[in-house]
Amino acid sequence: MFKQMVIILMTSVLVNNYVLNKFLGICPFLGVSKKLKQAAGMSVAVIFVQVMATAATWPIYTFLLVPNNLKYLETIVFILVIAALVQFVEMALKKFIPSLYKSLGVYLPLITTNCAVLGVCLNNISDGYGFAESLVSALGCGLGFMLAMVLFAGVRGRMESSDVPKAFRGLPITLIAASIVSLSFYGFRGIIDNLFK
Amino acid sequence: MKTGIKSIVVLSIICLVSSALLGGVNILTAPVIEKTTKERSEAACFEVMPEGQAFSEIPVDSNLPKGVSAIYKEKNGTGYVIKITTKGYDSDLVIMCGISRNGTVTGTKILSSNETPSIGGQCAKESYSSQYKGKTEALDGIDVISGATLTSKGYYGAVKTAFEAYKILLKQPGEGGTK
Amino acid sequence: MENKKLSILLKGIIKENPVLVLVLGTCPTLAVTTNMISAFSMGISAMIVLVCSNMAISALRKVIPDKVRIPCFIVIIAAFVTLVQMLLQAYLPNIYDMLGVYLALIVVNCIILGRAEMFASKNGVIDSALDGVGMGLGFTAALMAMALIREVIGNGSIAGIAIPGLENFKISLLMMSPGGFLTFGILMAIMAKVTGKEKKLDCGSCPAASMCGKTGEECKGGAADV
Amino acid sequence: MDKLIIAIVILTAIGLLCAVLLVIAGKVMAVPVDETFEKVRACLPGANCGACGFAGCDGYADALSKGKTKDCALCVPGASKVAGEVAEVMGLEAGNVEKKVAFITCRGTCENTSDKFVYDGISSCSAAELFYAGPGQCTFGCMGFGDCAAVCDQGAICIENGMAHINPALCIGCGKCAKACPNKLIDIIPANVPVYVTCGNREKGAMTRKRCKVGCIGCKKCEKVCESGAITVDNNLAKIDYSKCTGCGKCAENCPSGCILVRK
Repeated sequence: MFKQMVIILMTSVLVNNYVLNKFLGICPFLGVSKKLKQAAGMSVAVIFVQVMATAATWPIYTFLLVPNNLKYLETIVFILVIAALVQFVEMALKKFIPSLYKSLGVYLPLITTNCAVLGVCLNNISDGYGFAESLVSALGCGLGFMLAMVLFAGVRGRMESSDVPKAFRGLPITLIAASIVSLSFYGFRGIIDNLFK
Repeated sequence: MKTGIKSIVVLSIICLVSSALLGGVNILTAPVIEKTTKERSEAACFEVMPEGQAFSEIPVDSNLPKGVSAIYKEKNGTGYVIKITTKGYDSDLVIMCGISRNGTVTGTKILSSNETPSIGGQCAKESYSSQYKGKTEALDGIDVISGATLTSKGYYGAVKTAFEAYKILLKQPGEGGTK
Repeated sequence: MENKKLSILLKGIIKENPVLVLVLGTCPTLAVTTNMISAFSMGISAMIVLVCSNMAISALRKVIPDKVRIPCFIVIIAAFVTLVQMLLQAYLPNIYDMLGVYLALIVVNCIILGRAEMFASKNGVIDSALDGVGMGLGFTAALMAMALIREVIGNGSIAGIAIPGLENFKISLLMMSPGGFLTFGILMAIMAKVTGKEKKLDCGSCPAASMCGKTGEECKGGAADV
Repeated sequence: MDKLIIAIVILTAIGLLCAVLLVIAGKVMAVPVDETFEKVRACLPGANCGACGFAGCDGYADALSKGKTKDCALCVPGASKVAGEVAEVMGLEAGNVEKKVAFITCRGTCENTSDKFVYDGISSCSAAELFYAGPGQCTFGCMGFGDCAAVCDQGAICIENGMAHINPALCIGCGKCAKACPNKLIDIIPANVPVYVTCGNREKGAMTRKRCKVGCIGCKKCEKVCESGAITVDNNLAKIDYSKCTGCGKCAENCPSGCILVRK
């Protein structure tokens, strides 16, 4: 059972990285990865919300929607819960831990429109994971997001001091750098299968 | 306090209206969706087991291997069509595999897989899946496409699980058992 | 009055193209553009949802209190997305399969919520509808452009029909995820070149910027070009 | 028919629950928020796309209302319309007190100078400085590893084209960058000064000419031509005494290497 968990965690961080392979959560990935501090803060907030969202949406789905076969309501219920959750967490942070809110909470409104959060909840359902497994997969996806964000903040930092053709300055060169980083992630494919053979 | 109540009322009304709208549309479209999904799986079954006449879906119970997602029993007992979802190279690979009464593969077909088209896609080509036809459970002599090892291994593994499920199905009381 | 309406419509397509200029809605742009049909269907379904939700939101904009603004917007958008999802699943099942999870992700597509907050919550119903159509067309155009490049070069086919000559010239990288970033980056660069908006030597990159009084406007022949 | 009712009941129940939760949370956790933040946040589009470099519109509005940044034109989707509104709400357009601004006395971009070796060590100016005074041909010049940018919390300095550039609109003249620069290239000078020297090289003219196209070669032409004696050349480098400078711009005209610039 534990091995299964580790496989899920590793695949969602390295092999099926939500940002670089499944293209979920690209808007914040491009927007907020300019500085390392912002990128790390954003990723911690994303991990936090993803795990909370999965913990909230999975039971609603299995105990509320499936018995009355309301599977089609899944999207609307999930996103409603996520939006309310994010707003609630933001208020709670602002009230009880203002210091954490200063560094972390500011990213929370950005997360409601983040495809990765809803993507994780929907994929957990379609993959048919149990509760523990979907929590682990949400954590894995968040860590994958953090890995991609922090890695990419470094890449962008180095790109600042390089001489880039005029038309490519700004976002285009960032995207091309992202494609190379995403290509490098293909290297991890073989690891998972052979590691757990 | 007034805006507080107002926000509760507004959000609930919006939820109410949208759920009514969705519920209504669902009632209209549910039968259509039923019909199309049934037709599509039926077509897939025929493709995999050409000589079958009609198929009925039987529930997937727990003792079957994990990858099995659906089973269709051919009416007059010429065999089973088993739908397997496995972890392919990129994401899950859905394969239909028909196994006839005497335990040989009548045909296999990839239902959906967003594999890398040029490498993984070759498994979907007729040349690859046809080599499985007529093979018994031992699946000897199946070559793995060079370069697409992960996908063809996935394919191979899927057919293997289909056979395991097939054996368990045969042991079930309702079954006449193979000759 | 007439050209104002037209300008809202045209603005969305080129000047403020949601994907290439405002850089919103990048998730489906990279994910679904591996073939023309799915790109087109994603563009059109996103446009339908965008137009309907823009109209609904701008109709209700005075009623929705600020405390629950985002949840209300999102429920309206999600309702329309589920509607489109059900209709597609019932009547066009193979397109539904092709779009997969990305159809459901139109709900969190930054364009729709972005336009809802940016435009619909501040303007009238007709303007919002026009803006929705404009943005939708711009989005579909960008998706089709991406899909054209990726499919022709990556898979040697257009909308699934193989082009005879390209059989063995396929660069399958473009069909994989790195190709998405690459094509999007190159398209952005071309777009920047065409609209002349590429990061000219604006004040940020001019070494003497700290002294030159003309910050913000274009510096023609300033210290940087000397 | 009952399926429809169940659907309605469930979704409305969840909606109700969320709304009640949010309203109560709003009441219980009310935190006083200053109203300039609200006003500025109202003009921002709310797309939360992060293009302004801050984390969403709230982050930008917060930075603006707290005076962390003065630049009203950072909102890309909002474009000029929003910039105008924000400036008017923040009342920024009004002229402010004589502003001090940081200025980099170097123009060693990739076009004007080049590196003498490829440096792949720790990417920070102070580290590169220890290794043969940095990779640049001109050892007095800007290495572009961004020590100043890292320390500037206004985000006014960006590293482009191999060199640091300071955006005066953002710079509040705090001087942190001047301390961070190992080559001491950054001076803090009054913002409206008309003439300035963009070089820090104190080597002999011939050496400077070899290292950089726009370096000061210490030819003293500017010193001869300046009536008010504001500009003096010591150690092969022109220096301007801003108290005496009348801004006539004669020195810039006859500077052979064009390293003295006049703001029009």
